[in-house]
Amino acid sequence: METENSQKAFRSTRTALADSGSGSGSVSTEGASDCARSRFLPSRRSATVCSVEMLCDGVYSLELSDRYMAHHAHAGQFANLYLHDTARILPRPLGIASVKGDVVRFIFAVVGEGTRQLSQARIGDSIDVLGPLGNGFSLKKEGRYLLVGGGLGVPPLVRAAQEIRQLEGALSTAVFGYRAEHFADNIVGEFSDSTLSIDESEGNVINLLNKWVEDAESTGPGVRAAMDDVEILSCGPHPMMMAVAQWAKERGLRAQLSLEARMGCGFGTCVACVTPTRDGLKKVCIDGPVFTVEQLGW
Amino acid sequence: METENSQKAFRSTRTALADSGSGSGSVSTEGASDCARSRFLPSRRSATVCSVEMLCDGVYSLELSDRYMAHHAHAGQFANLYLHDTARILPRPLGIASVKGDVVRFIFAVVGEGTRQLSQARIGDSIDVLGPLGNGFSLKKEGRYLLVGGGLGVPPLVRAAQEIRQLEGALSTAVFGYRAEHFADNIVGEFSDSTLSIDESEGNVINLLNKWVEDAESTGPGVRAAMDDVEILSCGPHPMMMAVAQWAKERGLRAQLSLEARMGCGFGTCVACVTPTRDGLKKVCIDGPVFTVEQLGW
Amino acid sequence: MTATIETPSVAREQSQTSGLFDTGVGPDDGTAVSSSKPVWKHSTVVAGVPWKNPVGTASGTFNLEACGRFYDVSQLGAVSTKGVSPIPWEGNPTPRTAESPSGMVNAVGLQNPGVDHYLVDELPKLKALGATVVTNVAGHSDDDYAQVVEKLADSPADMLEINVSCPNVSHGGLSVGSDPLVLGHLIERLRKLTTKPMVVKLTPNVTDIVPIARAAVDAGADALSLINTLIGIRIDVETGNPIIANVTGGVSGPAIKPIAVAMVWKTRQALPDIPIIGIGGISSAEDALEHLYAGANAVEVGAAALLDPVAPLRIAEDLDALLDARPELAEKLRNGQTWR
Amino acid sequence: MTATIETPSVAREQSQTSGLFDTGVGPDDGTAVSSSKPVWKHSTVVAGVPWKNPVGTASGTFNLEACGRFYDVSQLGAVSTKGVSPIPWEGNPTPRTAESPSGMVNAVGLQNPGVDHYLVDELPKLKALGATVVTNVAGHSDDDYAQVVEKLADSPADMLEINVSCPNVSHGGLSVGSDPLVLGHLIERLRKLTTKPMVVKLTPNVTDIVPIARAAVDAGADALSLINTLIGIRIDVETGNPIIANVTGGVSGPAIKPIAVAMVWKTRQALPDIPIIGIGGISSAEDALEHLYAGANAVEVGAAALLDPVAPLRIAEDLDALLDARPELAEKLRNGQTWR
Ligand SMILES: Cc1cc2nc3c(=O)[nH]c(=O)nc-3n(C[C@H](O)[C@H](O)[C@H](O)COP(=O)(O)OP(=O)(O)OC[C@H]3O[C@@H](n4cnc5c(N)ncnc54)[C@H](O)[C@@H]3O)c2cc1C
Ligand SMILES: Cc1cc2nc3c(=O)[nH]c(=O)nc-3n(C[C@H](O)[C@H](O)[C@H](O)COP(=O)(O)OP(=O)(O)OC[C@H]3O[C@@H](n4cnc5c(N)ncnc54)[C@H](O)[C@@H]3O)c2cc1C
Ligand SMILES: Cc1cc2nc3c(=O)[nH]c(=O)nc-3n(C[C@H](O)[C@H](O)[C@H](O)COP(=O)(O)O)c2cc1C
Ligand SMILES: Cc1cc2nc3c(=O)[nH]c(=O)nc-3n(C[C@H](O)[C@H](O)[C@H](O)COP(=O)(O)O)c2cc1C
Ligand code: FES
Ligand code: FES
Repeated sequence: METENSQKAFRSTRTALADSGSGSGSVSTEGASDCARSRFLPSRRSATVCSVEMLCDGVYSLELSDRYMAHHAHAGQFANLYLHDTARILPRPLGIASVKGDVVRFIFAVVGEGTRQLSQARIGDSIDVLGPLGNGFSLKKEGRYLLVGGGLGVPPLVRAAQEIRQLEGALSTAVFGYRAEHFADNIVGEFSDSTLSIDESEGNVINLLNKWVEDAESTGPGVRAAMDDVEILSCGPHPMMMAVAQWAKERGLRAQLSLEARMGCGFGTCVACVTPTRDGLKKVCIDGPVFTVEQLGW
Repeated sequence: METENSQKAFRSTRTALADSGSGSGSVSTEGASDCARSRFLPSRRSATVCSVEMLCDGVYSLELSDRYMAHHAHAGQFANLYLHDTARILPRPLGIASVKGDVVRFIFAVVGEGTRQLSQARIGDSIDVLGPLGNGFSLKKEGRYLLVGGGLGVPPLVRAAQEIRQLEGALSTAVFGYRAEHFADNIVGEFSDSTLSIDESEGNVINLLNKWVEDAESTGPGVRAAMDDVEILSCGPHPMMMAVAQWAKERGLRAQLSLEARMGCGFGTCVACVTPTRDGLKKVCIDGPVFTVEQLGW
Repeated sequence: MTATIETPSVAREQSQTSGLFDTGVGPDDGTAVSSSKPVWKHSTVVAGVPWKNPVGTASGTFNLEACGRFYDVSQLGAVSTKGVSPIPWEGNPTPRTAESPSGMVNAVGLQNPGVDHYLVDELPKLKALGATVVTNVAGHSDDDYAQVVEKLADSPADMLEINVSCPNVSHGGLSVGSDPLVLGHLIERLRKLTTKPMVVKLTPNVTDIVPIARAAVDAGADALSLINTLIGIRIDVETGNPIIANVTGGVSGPAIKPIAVAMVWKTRQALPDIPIIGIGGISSAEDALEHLYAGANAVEVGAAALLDPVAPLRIAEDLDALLDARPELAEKLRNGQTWR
Repeated sequence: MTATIETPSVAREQSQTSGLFDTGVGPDDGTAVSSSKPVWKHSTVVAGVPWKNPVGTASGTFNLEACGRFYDVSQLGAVSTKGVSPIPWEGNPTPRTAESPSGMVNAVGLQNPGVDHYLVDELPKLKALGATVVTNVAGHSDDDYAQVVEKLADSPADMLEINVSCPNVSHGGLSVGSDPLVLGHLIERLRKLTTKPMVVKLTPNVTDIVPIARAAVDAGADALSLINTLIGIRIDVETGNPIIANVTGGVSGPAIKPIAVAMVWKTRQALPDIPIIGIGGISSAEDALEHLYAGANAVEVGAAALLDPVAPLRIAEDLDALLDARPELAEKLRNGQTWR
């Protein structure tokens, strides 16, 4: 009987973690530990679904078990998720929202057929992943971070809060703007030192930021010195980030912004995801997604 | 946010059974019972998986709940099953193996990626179906049927045994040839009056048929009269059916053969599945899959 | 525009007599879909011919006997019937079809019972049902096309669709649709034989579709339909041989959608006024919208109608709803204009 | 044929310095894949150049800095690098990519840092790793191509691959690859500038690929690679506008496989002796076999390498195993012959 299985497009192969050292073909491979000089990053592999939860209408939390990613994911990095529906070949890049043991959490909105399919995953299913990818936020040991997120830009900031919590002298304040339901306040609240949030019916994150400064100033002198320590990490819709960048510049604050772009690969090959910077076009997927306001020249 | 969901190819629509009378668009429809003169066959729809069982290495039984199909499926008819993987658009035609209440059973071998995906279905999953399709076996109230099946040709003969069991004066003898494991003997044994089977290490169905005649003749006179009543229903690999047709002709027995063909639609539109007959090219999917030896001119 | 309501009695009868045995399959248990008094909010008009809605079936993927059992085919914008030739054609050897990623490859070879049979059988039945009929015309030579068009001139067909993608003996085995001069010559000849709206169906297997489209229009085409299938081969890796007996076949289905939309777009840019029927990879109303936004006046559904017989009607229904939210596009289509 | 073993030290270094921040991603926990002493059983040879195995990467879907972090790129049959132009090109505006059924549409616009940068950066690094390098050449005019080829003539590149699918000013904005005369003229000119094996990469957007292929061969091409992408458009049905800023893009991925295989087949039928690199829709070893059975000497993997960086190596490994069971095909490939 004839085989038309030539269509098994993009099956996930040698999972670096699951079976490192065993190639599917004839290339003889050795245990990774034997040969430190020839080790490589794990490529596309399948990860197991640990939980799927609807946070609010159309917004989901998805936990995947992937040891490598869990142990290497920095705040601001993302992962490619791939669909079982092999007609939809492109990756769905999602920010890494938090890490617990070997498990990585994503938070995403259903905006199209791909995210709809991801939202239908069930515990025990496998989902192909690649990552962690990209350059995340740069965090210093000390300082005060304002995590300014809008809508589905909040996931990488949740991870930032989680990492900052582990730093000795650093503090984080989540400043989140939602369309409607405040779906991530609880989640970030586990890690952030304080959380401010707002939705469209009430105002926007700039209102919150202004309020935060007012409150800080009203606590008395020393604020100017404290402000020197403040750094903004932001992710959200383009217009929001433009406003945040402006706000930061007016106050002389450092700001790192995480951008979105339509991606073909997510790891620096296809040159689909470029954004203009002061050093010319840069790839959002590998040079970013996090850039400083200075780099972007915003 | 832009929608690329224009790719939701082949979603199953108005399930005739599930929501007859409610169009997804603007066409106002009425309850089917209101308007007898404008009723149509149910089109592609989704059915629920009731069980998946491995019968032997690479051979599976799959039960789907579909009221319409269960109530209309005749022996020799088949159904189109469609895959969730929208890159694989063509139907996988499978013979209807048995019916119980609202549930239809299929028995299939994993021969390629499509059947592999079907074998991975889990209880509660939905699978798109269309059918029953085609012209099945023609059964008379009385008579003795030899159900001669080879390999994955046995499923429609199981259904034939089931239907014959319901006829007053008819008897069925299953004569099955397998490659190795006798995976359907139990299943057909529930319905057939007797079951003979053989595998490749032992011989073929022609051996069995010869033995059956010998045994019949050894039971004494009246055999010739009894042989007038005998009709063969057969489904299996092409060479086997050629041999069965020959065997039947030599003995002046009627024989109905169920053919296979590569299909584009399965319901008579695309003209992909034709087979030569004495009346010219006929469509296997709608004029068949069952043809008499005379029609085929074999 | 209100659609006419027709009892699909012809289709009914057919479904009961089509096979060799009584299949036992019939709409006799009150479970099948019923539709009556459908009201289409958004119609279109193609080369002066009103379509109830902008969705038709593509040639070769519609057959009254088969599809009429599943839905009221008169509810479609139009039905384009299987290509008819002057005499019955046997088509190609089997296998005639293979799967390809998000597509299928077919080489049916235009098997059809010929124009005379069509004129006494499928066409009158379709007209009795109230369907808007686009009669697809096939030929292996210029004379073939001329003979068929002549016979159809006085028929009740609403439009003719000249399929110029078949390999053609008058043109040394290449398709007439790949050479502007040869095509212009053929269409000029056919133009003299009929006053019916004549759609020329173009092949995508060309370097530049614009000169071909222009040649057809200059020679008298009233509208263009595009695209036909792309040439493809699937190989069985166990044997090393092509799966399809004819070796090459035509690729259709979702896979070809971006290619089809690009051809509609380019043709529309070059020829702002010619009515265009967009074809290629349409299996949802959103797919249809892509063609319409690229500049088509209407669409035809091909492979998708093989994978779900009611797909064209479902797409028409869904599109009717989507056009509610797109009044500007709907208005243009209604008036025979296009988005671009 | 035994592959050389190289420490991917260059790629290693790059992965640690490629970004603006330290990503914390590194092969530092002993979990990543290791490969040493791979032995390829089935090699091939293309225009006299030995390939360790019949699988390479397709141009534009391989980048050392990105891919070298994931696997030992020297293990591939060859790597075809991103098209290089005489001076750096900025490429098209974004978005540059969209999904289509079983495919993707891209309009990167050949953004690249130019041939001079390539000569001091990517090429020496690849050669240091031991990779077999096919240098893909882009141009907007005949002079562009000539300049690049001249600069590459003395480079360590193993083969040149002339991409004649780009819109070309010397040819009024159409691609040089669509006109046999214009193409022949260009290739003749380039032939005089280099003795390196020269592969001409053909576009599928033509009526008949055979006269184009023949023109390239007659003008001195040592091999052909086919196909490049098909022209396509995706439209955003919310706005009615194209998703890709450039409007049209190139369709690649599984969707185009049957079309690509048909072009390889036809070219092989017409030109029995020219080495052919089959490209288009390859994402498994079985897909590669389709191209090889159609008459290709080797293949290049494109879109699939964007969806899994190690896909080309995985396909090479799987193919090596599949060729065990196909000694006749393996033997032909090893000797520079083909199945058809
Ligand atoms: C670095 C990065 C991190 C992201 N993190 C998150 C996150 O944490 N949570 C979240 O909800 N969303 C996130 N997004 C957006 C998310 O990738 C898209 O919403 C998702 O890809 C949409 O897929 P779809 O199939 O549902 O939509 P469709 O529109 O059907 O997708 C079609 C194609 O367009 C691409 N696409 C569509 N929208 C976007 C978009 N906004 N950005 C990039 N590509 C897009 C898809 O990846 C796919 O290739 C992130 C995007 C990037 C680039
Ligand atoms: C009327 C009819 C009844 C059938 N009943 C049964 C049954 O009861 N049990 C069973 O195991 N098999 C049956 N078959 C065969 C079954 O349809 C194929 O095994 C199945 O389609 C293979 O799908 P795949 O994706 O695994 O294989 P692939 O080879 O990957 O399929 C690729 C394409 O080829 C088609 N195809 C492949 N093999 C066949 C074949 N033998 N016949 C028709 N199309 C094929 C597929 O439908 C698909 O379109 C029947 C076929 C027909 C025509
Ligand atoms: C099985 C089959 C038969 C076809 N027969 C014809 C035909 O007779 N005449 C014609 O003009 N086009 C024919 N076509 C082409 C379709 O009408 C249509 O142009 C093409 O399939 C692209 O549309 P799709 O992607 O929606 O299938 C046929 C297509 C298929 C799949
Ligand atoms: C993002 C991208 C960039 C490409 N860039 C080039 C290029 O620079 N030069 C070239 O000759 N082909 C280029 N191609 C075409 C591929 O090399 C290949 O011919 C095509 O994608 C078909 O193969 P596939 O279906 O395996 O992707 C590019 C393709 C993609 C997807
Ligand atoms: S997405 Fe491919 S380079 Fe960034
Ligand atoms: S499979 Fe389409 S007519 Fe039979």
